Amino acid sequence: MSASTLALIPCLPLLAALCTAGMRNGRRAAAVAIGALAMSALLALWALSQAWTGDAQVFPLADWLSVGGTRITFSLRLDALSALMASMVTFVGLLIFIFSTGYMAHDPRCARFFCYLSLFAAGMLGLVLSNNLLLLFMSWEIVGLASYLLIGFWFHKPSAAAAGKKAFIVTRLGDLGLLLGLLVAFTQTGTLELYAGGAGLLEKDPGTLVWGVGAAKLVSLLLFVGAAGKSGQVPLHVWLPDAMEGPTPVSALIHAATMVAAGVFLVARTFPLFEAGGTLPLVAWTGGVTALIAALIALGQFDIKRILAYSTVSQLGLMMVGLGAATTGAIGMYHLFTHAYFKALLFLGAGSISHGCHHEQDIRKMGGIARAMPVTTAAYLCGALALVAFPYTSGYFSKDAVLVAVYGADRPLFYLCAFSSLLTALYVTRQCVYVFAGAHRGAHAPHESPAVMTVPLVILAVFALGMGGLFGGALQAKLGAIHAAHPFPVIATSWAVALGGMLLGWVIYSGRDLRAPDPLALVPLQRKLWFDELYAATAGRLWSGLTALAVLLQEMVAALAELVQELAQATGQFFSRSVDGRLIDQLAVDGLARRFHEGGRAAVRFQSGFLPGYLRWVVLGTLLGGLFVHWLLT
Amino acid sequence: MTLNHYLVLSAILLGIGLLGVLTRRNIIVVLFSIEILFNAANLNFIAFWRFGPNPEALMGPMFALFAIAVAAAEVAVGLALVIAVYRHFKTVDLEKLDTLREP
Amino acid sequence: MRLLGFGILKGMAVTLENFVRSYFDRDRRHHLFTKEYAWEPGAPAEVLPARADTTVTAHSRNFPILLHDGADPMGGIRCVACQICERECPPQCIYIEKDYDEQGKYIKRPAIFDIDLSVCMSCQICVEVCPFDAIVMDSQFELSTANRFGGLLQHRDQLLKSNEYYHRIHPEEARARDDRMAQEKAEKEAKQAAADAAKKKAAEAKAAAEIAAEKSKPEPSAPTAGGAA
Amino acid sequence: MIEGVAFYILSTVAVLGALLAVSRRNLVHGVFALLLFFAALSGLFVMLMADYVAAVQVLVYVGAVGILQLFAIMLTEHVTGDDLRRLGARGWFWGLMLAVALPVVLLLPPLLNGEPPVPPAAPQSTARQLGSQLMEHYVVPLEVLALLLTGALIGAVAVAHGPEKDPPGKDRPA
Amino acid sequence: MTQTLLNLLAIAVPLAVGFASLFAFTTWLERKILARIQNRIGPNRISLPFTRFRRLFGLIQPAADGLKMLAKEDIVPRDADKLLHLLAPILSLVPPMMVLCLLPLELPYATAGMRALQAAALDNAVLLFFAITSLNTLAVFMAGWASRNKYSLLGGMRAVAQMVSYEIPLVLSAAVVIMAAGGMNAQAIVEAQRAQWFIFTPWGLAAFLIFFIASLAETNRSPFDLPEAESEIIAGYFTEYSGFKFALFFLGEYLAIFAVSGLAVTLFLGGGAGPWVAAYPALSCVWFLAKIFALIFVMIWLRGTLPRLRVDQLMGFAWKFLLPLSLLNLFVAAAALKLAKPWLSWPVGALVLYGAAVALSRSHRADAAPRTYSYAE
Repeated sequence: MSASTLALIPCLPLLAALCTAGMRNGRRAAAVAIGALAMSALLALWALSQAWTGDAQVFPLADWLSVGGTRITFSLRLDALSALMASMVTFVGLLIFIFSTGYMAHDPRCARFFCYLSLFAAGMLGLVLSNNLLLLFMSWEIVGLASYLLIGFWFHKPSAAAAGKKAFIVTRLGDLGLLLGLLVAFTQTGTLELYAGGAGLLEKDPGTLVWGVGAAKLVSLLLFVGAAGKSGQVPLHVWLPDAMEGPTPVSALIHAATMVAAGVFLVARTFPLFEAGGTLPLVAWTGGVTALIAALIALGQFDIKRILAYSTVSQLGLMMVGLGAATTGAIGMYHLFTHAYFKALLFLGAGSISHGCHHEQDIRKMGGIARAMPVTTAAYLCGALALVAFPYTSGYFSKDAVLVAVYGADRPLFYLCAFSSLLTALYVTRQCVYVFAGAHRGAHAPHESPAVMTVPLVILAVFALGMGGLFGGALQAKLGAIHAAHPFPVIATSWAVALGGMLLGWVIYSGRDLRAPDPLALVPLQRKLWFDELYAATAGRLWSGLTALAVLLQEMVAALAELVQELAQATGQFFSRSVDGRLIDQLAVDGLARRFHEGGRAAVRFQSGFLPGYLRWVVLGTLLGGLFVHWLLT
Repeated sequence: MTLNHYLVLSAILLGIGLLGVLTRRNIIVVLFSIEILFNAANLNFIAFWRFGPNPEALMGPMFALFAIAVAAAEVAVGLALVIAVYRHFKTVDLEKLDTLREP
Repeated sequence: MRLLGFGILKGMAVTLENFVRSYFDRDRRHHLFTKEYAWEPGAPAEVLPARADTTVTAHSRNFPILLHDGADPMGGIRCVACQICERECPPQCIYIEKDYDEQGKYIKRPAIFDIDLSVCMSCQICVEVCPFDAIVMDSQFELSTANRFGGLLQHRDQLLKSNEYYHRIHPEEARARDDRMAQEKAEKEAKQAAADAAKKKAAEAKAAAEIAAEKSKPEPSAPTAGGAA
Repeated sequence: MIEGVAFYILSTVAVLGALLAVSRRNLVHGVFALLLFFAALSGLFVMLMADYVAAVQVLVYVGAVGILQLFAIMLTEHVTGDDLRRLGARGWFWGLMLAVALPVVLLLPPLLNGEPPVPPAAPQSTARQLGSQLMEHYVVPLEVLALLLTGALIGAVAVAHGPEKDPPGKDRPA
Repeated sequence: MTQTLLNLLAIAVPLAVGFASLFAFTTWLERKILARIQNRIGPNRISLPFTRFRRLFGLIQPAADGLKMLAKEDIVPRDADKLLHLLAPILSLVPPMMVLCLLPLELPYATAGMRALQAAALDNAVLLFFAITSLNTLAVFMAGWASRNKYSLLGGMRAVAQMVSYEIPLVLSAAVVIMAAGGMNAQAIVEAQRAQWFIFTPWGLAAFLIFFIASLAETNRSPFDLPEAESEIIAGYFTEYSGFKFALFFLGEYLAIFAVSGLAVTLFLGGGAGPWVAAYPALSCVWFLAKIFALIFVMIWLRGTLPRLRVDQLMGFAWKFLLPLSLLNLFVAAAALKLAKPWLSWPVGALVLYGAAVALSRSHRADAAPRTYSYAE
């Protein structure tokens, strides 16, 4: 595996993005995009096999910048973590690409859709494989751009455009943190390389103090802010539910499997910094709080995709808890992997359902899908079970590992996580009852989706169920997790929570007239705990105040410029009229010229061209000559 | 007839020649007058030679002959010029020939 | 010889030879073809010598004249004023008026016969068309007059010349013309004689017929046709 | 005696000729008056015993220069003086004054110094003597004169020739 | 005073009357010879009135012409230049008259004792001769100009151009003889020819031919009579002259012919020399006149044969043929006189001169060629 082949993995989708940029024919664009991603998937698997057997390798690519002493070289890093992530991204991406060829078939701008998807895949892969913080940051930005383009794909819908902008700005805040962290790290250590044969960022001890806080603590804190922005942790999570405006495959790809995982991956990748900085408890608690709040809000939602969005936020919170609580990043990453598959499944299922119900999103207008769309329903249920962490599904193994880690580290946090897991089970069953049970409440009868959409669902379903059991142990060991015994109370609580939540949900919702108001959907929950209004009130007003200030400043500067110009003109006038005019023109130049002119005119009168006149002067001359000679002689 | 008679005569002829040169407007008349001047001079040469100290030196006639030859050449070239001027300026009036510029 | 100036010398030689031989060459002298005018100062026009070496020869002809036989001009005049020549003359320089006797009867003679010599171009057409040989060409050339206006308009009396004069200036032509006239006269007389004889005969026949008619008067009226023979 | 009369006749003819030449409106009359003046002068030369010069004067001036001026007149305008334009140039009065002043000034020395010595015996100037003098003493001026005359001849022809009237076109060989 | 006048008259009158009568005779002679050349008789009809003599071979014809001229009305154009119109014939008559007195009518060495017929034995006779004949050009111009007639002016200008052009070869060929004779005095020249007439020397013959041709042109005779030829510009400069002024012109022309041929005789044909002069000195005058008439006969003879020359040919002939030839002749004569070996000078001189003549004529073949005219396109 050489550097160039490794570099090919992100470059292929980038190339595909460039090719499809100009295309008009959707089908051909899709083929190009899928082909490219399939190639990079194979390469990723080859890289995984190498990483699985060999040890970590660093592949330097090229010098990005060499100014004075500092040299910034780009390099890629191949180790278990990056290989796993690369293969997961390419595999899930491939399935979603195939799904979206059907979903987006009759959209006029289908080609551009695939271009954006390829761009997103390239960015993601670049991020995952990079060994240089700057390269990571650049890919991070490409992913952000791709998400903005994809969310606002149907830009003719004002809500989609607004959602795109909202997502972009909020993640931009996070990125700011990442950039500052990057800069601080660079100033402190002089290099941006994560692993540079000993001289890397992670290998050096950034012990010096900056602003009274350890460098590592500061950098890790800033990096966590970036991660929180991208993964939608509490203060910066508001953009994720609105991102549902984009087409369903987008939500699936970005908001389920990959993009949101980027934040978690970043924390995992730079885990030693966090450890050194001691910010792990902060990470954990942020994750826990996010999980609780998201779960609560999910209960109050009636849009099928929005419920799933909030469940993603809460699961990410759990991942952060996994990272913060455990001694290695493995636990969180493991939950990330499993979550990627069943959450992608759920999203695709939701897409297929809404596709079947003619783009109906509101669960209150659904119902009776089980009978109309059997394959989708089956696949969907497998995903639901995994989400709920039904015993022996992939979700159960990964969430259990997280709970074990938390149990050991921080007891109250354990109880918080358990309660949020309970809520998770509750809103899942609520959703299933609304969607599948009873009679169809929508206007049109739903119909089963075509094969190109149901086949990926089935594949994902298989993975959602089997992933945990088969690979669980090997995956954790690979990622560096020490296999501790599972204490009994943890196992008990997880079983109880899962089954109890389901039972509770079934009790509340089965048999009810689903058209009546939902008892659990309390008003604050429906209004998403007014986060948006809160932000608007604070940041919005602050921002408009700032712009007003800027306008004021600008007018002051213009006035100043006006004044200066006026002054310059006045002085110029003065000089030109008085000094130049009178002194030089009159006296020295024109005056002199006039003197010469008059002199010349006087002389000219003599040369009149009057020939007889000339002759007379000649004769006069001789006359005077004669007289003179005569005078001489006498 | 004494030398003074001839000198007076040639002076008169000189005056008449000058009159022609200085007052007439027509170039050709000016050329005539110049011829008169030439002849007046010749007359003086011969007169001085005739009444001069040593006539055998033949200075007078020799000078007169040369003067006549030169005068003939002068007339030839002068009139050629006049013709060229006339062809160019379409006039022989001295007062109009007041410019060297191409008319 | 292509010598320079040789051409000029050759030319001059020719003229010199011509000059010299014009004096000495016997035959050359004879055909010094420019003839002198046959002109004797003061000699009357009549006595015009028809000499060979003069310009006036038997064939020379200048202006037309009228002929008359015998001595009396008006008596023997041949012209009968038939005006043919007047019509035929190209420049129309002939003017004729017939002569009438007291009773107004046309007598075969021109009262006026004028020829304007200044117009006549001596083409001799009048001579050819004249049926009575009354007009012929004269060789007299001394006709210059001082009077510019009427001088050259010759009247009948000036034109009339005797046939004998004609014989003198143009002998052969005159003789030929007289012979022809005589011959014509003879033929005419013969014809006349024949005509008279025929008339006489007819008269006798008519007389005999009248006599026969008186004898047979008592017969019924015979057809008159056969009467006139 | 005869000589005095001849002198006065010739000089009056000369002066009259010159005056007429200068003052006539009709240039042709002017030229003929000028020729008369030249002839009178040649007569004066004969009286001054320079008969060779007199003959040359007649040959050159009366014969050639006169004809040349006639040709010049033929080629220019207002020859017969029938136009009524004024005769003199502007400011002719000054010209007149100068024309009178210069002779007077030039005559001052001889008139003031009185009568020159009595003329010696009449000098003999035959063609033979002149010829020999020319060839021996004045041979350089003679050659220079030859050059001058040739130059003048060619120059005059070149100047007066003017543009080619009938350039050697297709139908006239160059 | 009167004595000198009488002397002058004594000389002038015989000359004037003699040559005037010769003039009449020459006109008769010319018409007769021309006639004979053209196979005709010539004037022979005029007879003296009231006398017996009939026709006298036309001898009375000139008298008749003179009378006719007197009788003819003398017309002067309305806007002609009256003064000049009158002056021209006089000016054309005076110079030949004056020149005649220069001619050495009799042999000086033979008739020493007798009264010299030569009017003025001037030292530079030949120079004066040419000076005075050049006045003739003036007369021609005056005639042409005074008659205010375009054709006569043109004819006059042509005549002037011709006479001016031919004056140079004339003078140059005379210069050869002056060089040979060592002086310009007519008698001296005749004296120099006592041994051998100059015509019998190569350069002399060439000079004589050039002189003769140039004199033809100078007097507007025969091949060079373009200015007054009837067929050319009407009658040249004396178109507007009629009556006696016209006769004066003819008189002037014939006197000029006498003068020029007289000069030719003195220069080349040894003046009055001839057989039996020693015995009867008076005979020299007869010989002189005889030679003059011989030349005149040749002139008339030429008039009878040669066609008239065109203007450009005429001018070309003068400037491009005669002038160079005469200059060359000057050199040849100088060389011959220096060597003074007649047996050598004849072949060489003749060869050189004839060769030059041929070369010159061949190089100017274009001039003689028929002229190509460029018509306005």
